[in-house]
Amino acid sequence: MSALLAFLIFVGILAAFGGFLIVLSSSLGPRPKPNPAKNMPYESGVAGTETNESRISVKFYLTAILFIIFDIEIIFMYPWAVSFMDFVKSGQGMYILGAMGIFILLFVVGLIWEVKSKALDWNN
Amino acid sequence: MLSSQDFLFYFLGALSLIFGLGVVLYRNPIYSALCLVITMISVAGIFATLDAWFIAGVQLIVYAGAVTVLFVMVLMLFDLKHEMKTFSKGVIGNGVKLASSGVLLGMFSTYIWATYATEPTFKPMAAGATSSIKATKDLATSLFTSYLFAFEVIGLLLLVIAVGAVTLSRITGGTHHHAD
Amino acid sequence: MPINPAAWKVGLDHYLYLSSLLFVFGMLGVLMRRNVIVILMCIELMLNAVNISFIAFSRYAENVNGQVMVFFVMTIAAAEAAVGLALAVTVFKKFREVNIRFFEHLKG
Amino acid sequence: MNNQVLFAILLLAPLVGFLINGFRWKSHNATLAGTIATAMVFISFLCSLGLVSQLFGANAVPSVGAKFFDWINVGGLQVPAAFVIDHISAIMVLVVTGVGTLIHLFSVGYMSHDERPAKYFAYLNLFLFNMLLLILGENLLLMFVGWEGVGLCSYLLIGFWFTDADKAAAGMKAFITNRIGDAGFLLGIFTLFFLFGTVSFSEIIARLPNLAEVGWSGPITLACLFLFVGATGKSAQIPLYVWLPDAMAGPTPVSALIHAATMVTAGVYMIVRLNPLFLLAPNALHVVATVGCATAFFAATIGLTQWDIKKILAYSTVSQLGYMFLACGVGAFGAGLFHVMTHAFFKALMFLGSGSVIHAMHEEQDVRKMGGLRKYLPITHATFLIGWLAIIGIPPFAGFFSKDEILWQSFSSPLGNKVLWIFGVATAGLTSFYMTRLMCLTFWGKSRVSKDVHPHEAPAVMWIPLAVLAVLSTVGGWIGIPAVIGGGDNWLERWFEGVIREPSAFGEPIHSHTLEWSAMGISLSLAVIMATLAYTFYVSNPSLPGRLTQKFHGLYRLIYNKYFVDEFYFGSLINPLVDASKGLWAYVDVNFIDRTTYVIGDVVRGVGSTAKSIQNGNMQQYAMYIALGLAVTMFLILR
Amino acid sequence: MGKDGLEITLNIVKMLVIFLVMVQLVPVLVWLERRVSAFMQNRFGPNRVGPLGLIQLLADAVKFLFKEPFFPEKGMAVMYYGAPIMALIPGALALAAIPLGTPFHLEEADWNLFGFIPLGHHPAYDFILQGYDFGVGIVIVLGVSSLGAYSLLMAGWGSSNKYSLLGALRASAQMVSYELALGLSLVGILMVFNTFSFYDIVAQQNPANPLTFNFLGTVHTMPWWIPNWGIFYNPLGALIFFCASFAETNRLPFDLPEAEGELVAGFHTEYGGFALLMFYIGEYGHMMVASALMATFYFGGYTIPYVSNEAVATFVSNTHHFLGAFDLSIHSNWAAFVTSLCFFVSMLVKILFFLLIFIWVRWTLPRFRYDQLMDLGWKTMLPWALFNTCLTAVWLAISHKPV
Repeated sequence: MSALLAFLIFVGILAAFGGFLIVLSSSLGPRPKPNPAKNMPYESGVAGTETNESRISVKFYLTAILFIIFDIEIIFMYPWAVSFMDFVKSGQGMYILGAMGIFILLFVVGLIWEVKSKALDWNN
Repeated sequence: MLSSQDFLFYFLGALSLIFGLGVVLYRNPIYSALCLVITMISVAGIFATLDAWFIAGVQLIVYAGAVTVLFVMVLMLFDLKHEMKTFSKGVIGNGVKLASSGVLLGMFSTYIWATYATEPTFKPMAAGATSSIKATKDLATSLFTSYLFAFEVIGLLLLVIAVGAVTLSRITGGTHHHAD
Repeated sequence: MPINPAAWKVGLDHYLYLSSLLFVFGMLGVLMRRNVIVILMCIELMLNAVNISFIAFSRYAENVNGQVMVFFVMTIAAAEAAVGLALAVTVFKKFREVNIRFFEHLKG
Repeated sequence: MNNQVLFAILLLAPLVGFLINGFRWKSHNATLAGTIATAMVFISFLCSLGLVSQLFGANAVPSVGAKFFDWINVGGLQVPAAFVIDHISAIMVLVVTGVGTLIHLFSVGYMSHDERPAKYFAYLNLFLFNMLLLILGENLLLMFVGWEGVGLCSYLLIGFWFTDADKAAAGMKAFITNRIGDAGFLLGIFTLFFLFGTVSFSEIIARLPNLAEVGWSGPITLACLFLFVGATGKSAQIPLYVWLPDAMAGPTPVSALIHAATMVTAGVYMIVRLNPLFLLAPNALHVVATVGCATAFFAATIGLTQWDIKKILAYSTVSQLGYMFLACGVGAFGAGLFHVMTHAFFKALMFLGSGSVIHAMHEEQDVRKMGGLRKYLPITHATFLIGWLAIIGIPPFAGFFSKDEILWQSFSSPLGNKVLWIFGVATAGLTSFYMTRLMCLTFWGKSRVSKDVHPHEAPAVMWIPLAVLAVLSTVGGWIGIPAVIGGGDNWLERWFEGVIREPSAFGEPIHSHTLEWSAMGISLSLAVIMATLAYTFYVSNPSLPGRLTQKFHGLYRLIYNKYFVDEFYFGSLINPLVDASKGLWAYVDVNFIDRTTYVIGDVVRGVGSTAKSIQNGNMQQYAMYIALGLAVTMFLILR
Repeated sequence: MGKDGLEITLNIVKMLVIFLVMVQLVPVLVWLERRVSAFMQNRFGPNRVGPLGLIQLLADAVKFLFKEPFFPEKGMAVMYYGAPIMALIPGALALAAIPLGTPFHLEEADWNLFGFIPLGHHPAYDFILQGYDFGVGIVIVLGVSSLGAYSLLMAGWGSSNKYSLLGALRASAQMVSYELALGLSLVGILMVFNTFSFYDIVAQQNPANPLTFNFLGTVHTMPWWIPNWGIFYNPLGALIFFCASFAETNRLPFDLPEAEGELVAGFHTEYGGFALLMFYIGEYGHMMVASALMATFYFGGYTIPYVSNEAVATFVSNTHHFLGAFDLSIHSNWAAFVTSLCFFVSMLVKILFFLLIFIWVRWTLPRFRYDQLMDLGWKTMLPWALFNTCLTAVWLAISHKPV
């Protein structure tokens, strides 16, 4: 019996339960009585002026891009971390330290560059 | 009666194929992105059926958790619901594309059929090797010894990408605008 | 695929079939979709397909190199997605649409 | 510390200095840059001391060497990156690093007000690195690398103030002239490799035949002549000496280091290093001797008439180099190298002194605007005086011994003859004349300094090197005291035993103490006479030179314009070349070559325009091509 | 009843239990939160309905259930309705991957409740107090919890509302930003325990062996009253992990996505009724996951401080004649079950403690401005986490002699 199957079973249960709750809540409640004011997107009562060209700061996706890059660098550190002590015990501590040292150095350089290049500043 | 392993493979494979097709076919890119998420997760499950648990987790973190989030965010930032033409036009061109893909698929499958169909199935993993830390430590060992150079180069590449992406996002417009 | 139950026992070939199918799906998307971002997604799809075969082979040959390769492929894929999306956003800022045909204007 | 490490430090220290200063080349901090550079050179000086010390003492070794790696290994050509210090290169490496250290120190003061001191010191260190390659390289190719490198550095440093068009042009001139010589050197290397199948000095010398060649067409003679062409280029001999006087456009310490002490002696060093080879080619040696002697004499005559203090020193350098080649030509390689060393001392001293003078005179180089500087620059004057005594060959100063050795050898050696000796002595006289003239015009007599210039003594960082060099040019000659004076035999000859062969194959040298004494006396007395003459000319009654120049107007014009050699080169070689190439361009190029290229271009363009339609920027089509290609490839594979 | 069948049934039951526990914990937490906030603000809070207002929650739930269903026009149904479901999944999945007690062994036997109600035959089976045991549980937990951003994005996009979209984007950007610090702060503790398995981590924090520091081969043992907890090995990492987990759960002071002043209610502006409650369930689920991880990594997991696991087991088995009253005729199973129950209780206490801290902090600290938030995440916590990693690595490298 693999844990994966249990995992999938749980996913199924959750999805089913969530759907059931949604259906339940939407069926138990009174019939919806829509009116324009209610259907209007809630924008503090002001009529919504939706345009296709939504002007949202590019910062968001920039943050996501940087997140991806640094996330991968961190992921690379995980196997290093769990096998670190083995290397140390086999006398290769300095080797593994240097191997990751260069990597972390590049990481730090990237981080410093991002900070210097104001890519992470939101207050403007 | 399928064993649980086989059942998992068929289930996840079917899931990944269905939603992979969804990625290709949905007109609305947002739905394509969501299909991509499910494909990624099921591919992670397939990795898990192959006892590559760590890689499965990395697949979850990197692909499902990071890359596709980026896709979805970009799609939401730039409201792309108004996509004129989903597919490239041109009967001949599309015909050729479909044909070449079909030929390629046929060749793949014939090759696999001719080469691996008669192969024995996987040997069972050694006791404890499955879903244990050992596999990850082997991965780490070979990653930091025999693939050390590639690892450092990857670090350099990531640095370059980090710089390049930010620089790209600074560009505003092009030089020659063709409003068509 | 034959119907005799032996063939339903999952082996290496099944994973390879799956991988090639997924790969071709992704390729179709790359070939036929117009939206650059969707094309990038399809590229990710193809890379995943390749990853499946990598892992399958590494499980079959019982050495870990395939997994290391997959590790690298994931990294490259993520980097490619980052840069590709940055490009797509740049093009979008310019043309208000990310149709691949607009990239023709990028030719010298 | 084993020799390999010492060699590595010795070679790499200047390179490190070059890198450090090169990466911060924009810096204006002369003190810091100079300190770094000087320290680096001093480190390599210490290393060379440590290495040379192994050649002395009870358990002395004939040579210390180190092989680092195989540099080139193609077919029959094995070139290891190996370096060696033997009795020849020991002297050179000590001179180069020692004098180099002093000159670096001097530069700290001299370049203190410059725009780009860090760049300057970076170049200087790079030069030293290349010079060390040249000296220590165990084979001709390493020597050639250093040879080219020092040429490059001299080009860079001559044109250091490249904003001035003349100085940039001077750099160009030096570089191009050197190129001609380098071509000859390279041909010589090829010939030697063709002859002996190796480029290593030791192996070449080991494989030499026993009998000397007769006639002019022998391969060794050819090789020696080629090498000598290279030497003329690098060491400013007739006919390629024209670049050296112009090279004075560079900063004065550069002139001292490169164009007096070290680089220009590379040719002599090369010939001395290959002395067994040259001894097999007597005709080539005759050429060397003649050219050297002629250069010495002509340069001395030109030196008589120059007014630019650095130009005078430059011509004296050329003439002294002529002496060295004369020595080599008569087979007295030891004497040549001896003179290289002493000349490095006193000429560096005089150049640095002139630098201090120019520094004091606010970049004024014309001796007519100087005079009477003795009371303003006492230290400079004192040291310059020692240099003067040394160069005109007054015992017991360094110049006397080496010059006298050369003259005597040119008289006594079987390869020498009376004509060479006479010209040598005459050159000695001329040397003492124009040097005395320089002294008088610069330091003695009454001051012709313009009122708005207030000369001041140089700072300590500048006069300390002067003092050290003065001491050296006093005592430097004592290692080679000839037997007739010192009683005992010549220490230097013993030092060179084994590495430098005697021209005994061509007859017995003349052994006669009376003759040696008398030759010595003649040259010495001539020097004194000319010195007094020059003093009377330029101090006692200064109107005399004017009248003399009126009298011998034509000769004076001829000499003053350096025998119109530059003009001759321009008229005979350069302009015809330019005209010919212009003609080629006008007719052949336009009419034939261009036509054909146009036709080819049209064809290519037509093809491209037809094939352009495929490449229409539609990436999905490209992807489709890729897919098709993949399918076809797989079909071909799986078929 | 075959082995697979039994396992699948057991798993389904177990999952249902875990999920229901999670869902049922939410109202308690809500009540707790309201009471605590009331206490801190010197109010009463809900105290009418039932004793101490405990029934208030059921009333709320019922009220939520009977709300009028609302669907915004121009909204996208799939995402609008998928978002709440998606909000449930990651938290629950991650929570189910964390062990809440030692596994206990069921021998092959006939089950009969109270000795006479037969429950049929069952084979031997190892029962784990946990949904599923991955060897690399930590990685899976991180991966699963990184899926949390989708529910926000789906909600923000599904209800085509500027506030929702902006809130969703903010929330997801914030989540990913702090995921970096979170993941990096774990590297240190992973280096200390060098494993990905929760069981190994907890086993290494067993109170049986005291807190020791290894320096250049010589082992220094700390006094007995310092428990053998991960936080003492890696305090800086623990701190960063705690702050980052606050941001991960979008709680105050990091609840920018629902900053009432700026964007009405963030990504769930357009939601009402039980869907909204499901978002809350997801949020509390995240809180529970964070607390459980905190307890497991840094506070000894399900171990009981000062009492070694073996001591607990022996105590229980010594006192089983008290339990004999409820004799199930399978003493060893019973003892093992009770043992792991003790552990479960201690784990639950720890989790509740950290949840209380969550609530306490929420009502204590003011809210950040968004740029301050991002600066804190990228320019302060990420560098510190990196520093922590390097520090731990160097320390371990120099302090351990190769054996």
